[in-house]
Amino acid sequence: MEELDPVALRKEFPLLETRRRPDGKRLVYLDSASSSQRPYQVLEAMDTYYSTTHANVHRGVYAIAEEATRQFEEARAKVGRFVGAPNPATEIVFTKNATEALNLVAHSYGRGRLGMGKAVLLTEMEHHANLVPWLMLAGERGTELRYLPITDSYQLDLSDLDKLVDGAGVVAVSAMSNVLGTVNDLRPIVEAAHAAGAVVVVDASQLVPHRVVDVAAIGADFVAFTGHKMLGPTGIGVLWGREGLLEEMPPFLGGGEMIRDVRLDGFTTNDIPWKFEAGTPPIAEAIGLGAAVDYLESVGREAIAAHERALTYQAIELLTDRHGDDIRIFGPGPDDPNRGGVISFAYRDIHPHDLAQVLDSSGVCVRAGHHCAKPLMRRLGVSATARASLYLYNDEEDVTALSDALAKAGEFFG
Amino acid sequence: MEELDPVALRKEFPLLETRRRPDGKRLVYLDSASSSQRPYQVLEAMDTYYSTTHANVHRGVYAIAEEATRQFEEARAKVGRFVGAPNPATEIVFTKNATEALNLVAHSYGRGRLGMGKAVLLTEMEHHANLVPWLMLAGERGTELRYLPITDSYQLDLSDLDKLVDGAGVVAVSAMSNVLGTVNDLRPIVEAAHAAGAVVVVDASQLVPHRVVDVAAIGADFVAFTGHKMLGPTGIGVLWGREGLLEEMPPFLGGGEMIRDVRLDGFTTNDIPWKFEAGTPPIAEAIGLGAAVDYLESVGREAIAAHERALTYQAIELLTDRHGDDIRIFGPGPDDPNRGGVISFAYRDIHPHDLAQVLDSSGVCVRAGHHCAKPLMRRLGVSATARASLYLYNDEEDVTALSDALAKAGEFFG
Amino acid sequence: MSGLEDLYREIILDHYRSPRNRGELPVPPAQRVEGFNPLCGDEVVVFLEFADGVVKDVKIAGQGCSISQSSASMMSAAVKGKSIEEARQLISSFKAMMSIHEQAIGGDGSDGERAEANIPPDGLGELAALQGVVKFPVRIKCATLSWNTLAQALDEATAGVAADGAA
Amino acid sequence: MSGLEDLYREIILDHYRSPRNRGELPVPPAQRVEGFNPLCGDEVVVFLEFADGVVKDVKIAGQGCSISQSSASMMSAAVKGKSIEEARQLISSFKAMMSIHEQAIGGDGSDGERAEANIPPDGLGELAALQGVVKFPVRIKCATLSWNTLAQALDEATAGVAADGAA
Ligand SMILES: Cc1ncc(COP(=O)(O)O)c(C=O)c1O
Ligand SMILES: Cc1ncc(COP(=O)(O)O)c(C=O)c1O
Ligand code: FES
Ligand code: FES
Repeated sequence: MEELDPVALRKEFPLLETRRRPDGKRLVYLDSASSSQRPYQVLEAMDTYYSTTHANVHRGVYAIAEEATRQFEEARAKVGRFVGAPNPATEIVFTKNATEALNLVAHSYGRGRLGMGKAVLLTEMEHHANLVPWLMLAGERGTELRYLPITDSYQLDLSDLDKLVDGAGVVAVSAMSNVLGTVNDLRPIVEAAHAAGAVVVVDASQLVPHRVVDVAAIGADFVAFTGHKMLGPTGIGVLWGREGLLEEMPPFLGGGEMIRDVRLDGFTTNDIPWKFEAGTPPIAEAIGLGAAVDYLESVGREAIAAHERALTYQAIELLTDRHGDDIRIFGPGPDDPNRGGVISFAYRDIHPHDLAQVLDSSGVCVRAGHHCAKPLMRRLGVSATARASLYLYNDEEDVTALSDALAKAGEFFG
Repeated sequence: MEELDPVALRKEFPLLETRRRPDGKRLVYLDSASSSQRPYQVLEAMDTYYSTTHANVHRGVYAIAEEATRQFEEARAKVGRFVGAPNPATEIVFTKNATEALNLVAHSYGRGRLGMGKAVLLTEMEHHANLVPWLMLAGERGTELRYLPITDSYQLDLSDLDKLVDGAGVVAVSAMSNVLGTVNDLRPIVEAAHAAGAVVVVDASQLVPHRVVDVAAIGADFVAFTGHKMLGPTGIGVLWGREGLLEEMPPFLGGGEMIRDVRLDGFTTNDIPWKFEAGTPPIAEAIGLGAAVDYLESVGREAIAAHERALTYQAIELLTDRHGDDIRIFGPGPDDPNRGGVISFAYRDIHPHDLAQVLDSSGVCVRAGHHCAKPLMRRLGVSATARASLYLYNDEEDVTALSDALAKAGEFFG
Repeated sequence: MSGLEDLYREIILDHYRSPRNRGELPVPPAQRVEGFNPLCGDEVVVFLEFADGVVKDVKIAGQGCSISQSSASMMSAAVKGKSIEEARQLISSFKAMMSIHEQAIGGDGSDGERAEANIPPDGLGELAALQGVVKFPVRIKCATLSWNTLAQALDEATAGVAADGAA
Repeated sequence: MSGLEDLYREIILDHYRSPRNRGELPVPPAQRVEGFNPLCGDEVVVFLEFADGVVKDVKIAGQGCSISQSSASMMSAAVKGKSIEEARQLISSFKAMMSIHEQAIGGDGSDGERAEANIPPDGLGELAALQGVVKFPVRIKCATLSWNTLAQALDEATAGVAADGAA
């Protein structure tokens, strides 16, 4: 495995290469957990598609419509293979984002298949995308929601797993927290869930961009992720689901493409995956996501993971060494080899939004807020955190810039 | 009003300008009703956004996140003004396509507000996008669906309107048929619906790209349309809704951005329009759609409508003059000034798919099939039609090419 | 009209213009199975009569494009008088010839293996004329429509006898 | 740290470090109204006591960023002793100064008119220091949080008396 070279990679990312602060410094982009940047290869793939091949997909018999359909379906298969889908052509549903993918499961599987009395087991570290759809279901159907708590070392507390999973019909859990950086060990959860007869829904929005994810190896039943966090365009998300489950589920949104036949008094549904893709799909976006997948594979997913691991370790060490008690990191320590490159923190008593604002004036982009995980914020006893997150194009220089900017912010607020 | 020059305009559409058939002829693209092509200005707007400004919108305090948010919300306001929304900033909801927009209404308004016994009035000419969501509701809630029939001259038959609307809670109707080209007179329908206490949902997917649409003037309560048919990107659709209605409606999809607060046992919703935009929205797509709107306005919407009217007239005249009884057009005659540039037809007894295939070999792209309007096909007594559709970049040369290609196809199948 | 000749070979147009075995058979003794192409809404109806494990008679009804009609016509000519086993063999040779790209355009995705293009169409006789369809992915469903319907009919027939192999 | 001085003027940092009128008032006679910034989850609590149509006392509780805290502190100093009418006047001057862009970042969108940038902050005194916030649209909600809460409190107070103008 070759080490990757972030300085060279950055040259392929137009925003990172060209965007400058008013003072001429290059941007230090540390918000990829919120949305990544994208290399020119992805933009080019979409432009080329629009400029040479665009037509609506499916059904068109003229040449560019056939070509568009082929490229769209090839992107599907590519994304499927990327996450180890046993049946890439049928098990990958394109949605508009991870949120829609999780709503699809909650709606189509949850509403239909959660019999009376069946509970949903979630965790305290879920993103709103994997909470609110279930809260909506609970509001409508009275479904009981349960939560795996987290320990004081920011890991899922599995000590009551067997009890909590008993009577659950769905276990919906994040593969990696977008706040803590914790990467959850899904194996015991999947085993317990399946033993209890529950299906497992994994929110892998943070994991798929950064680690090799193999849905078959995880053993889950549904896995959701999103394009814009993995170098792809906005406007596209992905749901992988087991073929047998997808086949049995009722449709989600209704319209063109998802039907086989429509009469004035009823309709029948198309085969999977199209059954779940109502209307014109995000065609250019699927092709862009396919190009992002190609790019990630050409750089090397193991190399990306290794780079991020090393950089995360360095970053945490540097920040704690230099800033001592001024900084408090919410997440596993640097020595946790599974930890992802998401670093949430508090700096002195400076409000995270003030901190992010001041860091921005040093050209350092970090996110501040509740990161769409308000229940987790409450659990941590804060209303918001600042969060720096790392990706393949970040390097030690970025981490040093963050650390320097923190010191300046400390001076500024005195 | 200046006349527009399609030859000059085509130079701004990369696909139309560069795409060639194997034999070197330029492509005759007559499938804009399915999906339009897009000018380089739209592609550039998205590339520029991705290359200089991309970050996730809302909440980010650093400069590019603020800029991204501003551009995204400006696109919303621009699209709102384009269709005459009284409150562009709050009444425009971005969805992934028109289909999602219509599902949103059926789900959030329909499920919550259609009391027992309230019916939904549709028409026989609806696209599946405005049928299946209501069929799903009917399947779930037993809601009665009624249909305005069409006359033998391809117009809505309003003779029983008062009877049909009586007891309806929703009237959902297409502004322009994607099969017939019929532009419906919405005024009597809106009046009757409002008199009966029903809200009016207009599927304007085919009208917004081609005519000046003013939602306030129409007097409807919801209007849906889609980006990729109006020179915009794939992956984005629009729902306009009356502020008061949107405010009262429950949310649709759940997740980030649409909430105000989330607890483990419940949540409260954000203000409109964000209440209906769960998860990361189609940011680049919204900006691309904004650029499409700018483009349409710079060409001139009246000029586009006039050009299409004239060309539609020419096309129908040419086809019927030359092909006589060989061609049968399903739709209003050329003298109907409201008619849109969608021309569905049968040619001899050649199956529409064979026809489209043979036309393609002459470089003429037309769609063949049921056009996601199967009930209408049954009403017309066919299983499919061939369909040529016109837009600002089409001209007489295209129409002649279609006519010539039809003659060749006739020879081919003997 | 470049490329078109690959799709619409003369023999295809001939079967389209003069379809063989067009009509219906009395049910029973014949079996009636419908096939539906969701991409276009066309429908083919296959009538099959068996005797001693052999396809004694076959008729085709329904409507569709030239590809589906000619494929059904050739299929009917090819299976008439064949044993169930031979008919199955023919189906799999035909589907192997067609299978490239099928998954990519809206099919049922259940074909499993993908064949290479230009598989030598051994033993397919005039059916080999349909090989050109592979270059037009959207039309593959047209060509395979009657064959999938035939397969279903054979499955049902065998299930009736041996209670196995139901689709 | 270019640009920052526009946002964090010295007087703002001063109010942030030493907030005026921090605390609570007994309810009743005081009125207690909470404001919530959905963009960040911060909350401000305004306690108001009226006497003869005048703001007799005001206290601020809750937590938030430096902008929201200093804005609340300045607001409390500015409205203390003012008549309800004068307080309303102040709110609309302040919101006019802030209103540019407010709709564009996730607000309640109910402000109606949009003011031009650089409205002369007449009669706002030291509050004019907050004008720089307008260049940082996401932070406008921070600056207006306590003011929207004050407006709500005034509305409730007047509604209690005259049963009109409830928010
Ligand atoms: C009349 C009409 N309504 C709705 C739609 C659906 O649009 P989309 O597929 O973009 O959701 C279309 C286009 O396919 C249409 O023509
Ligand atoms: C863990 C997690 N799940 C889900 C999401 C939602 O992704 P999207 O907004 O693209 O739907 C995010 C990102 O915001 C996330 O971090
Ligand atoms: S187009 Fe329907 S079977 Fe060929
Ligand atoms: S960031 Fe919360 S009020 Fe300013």
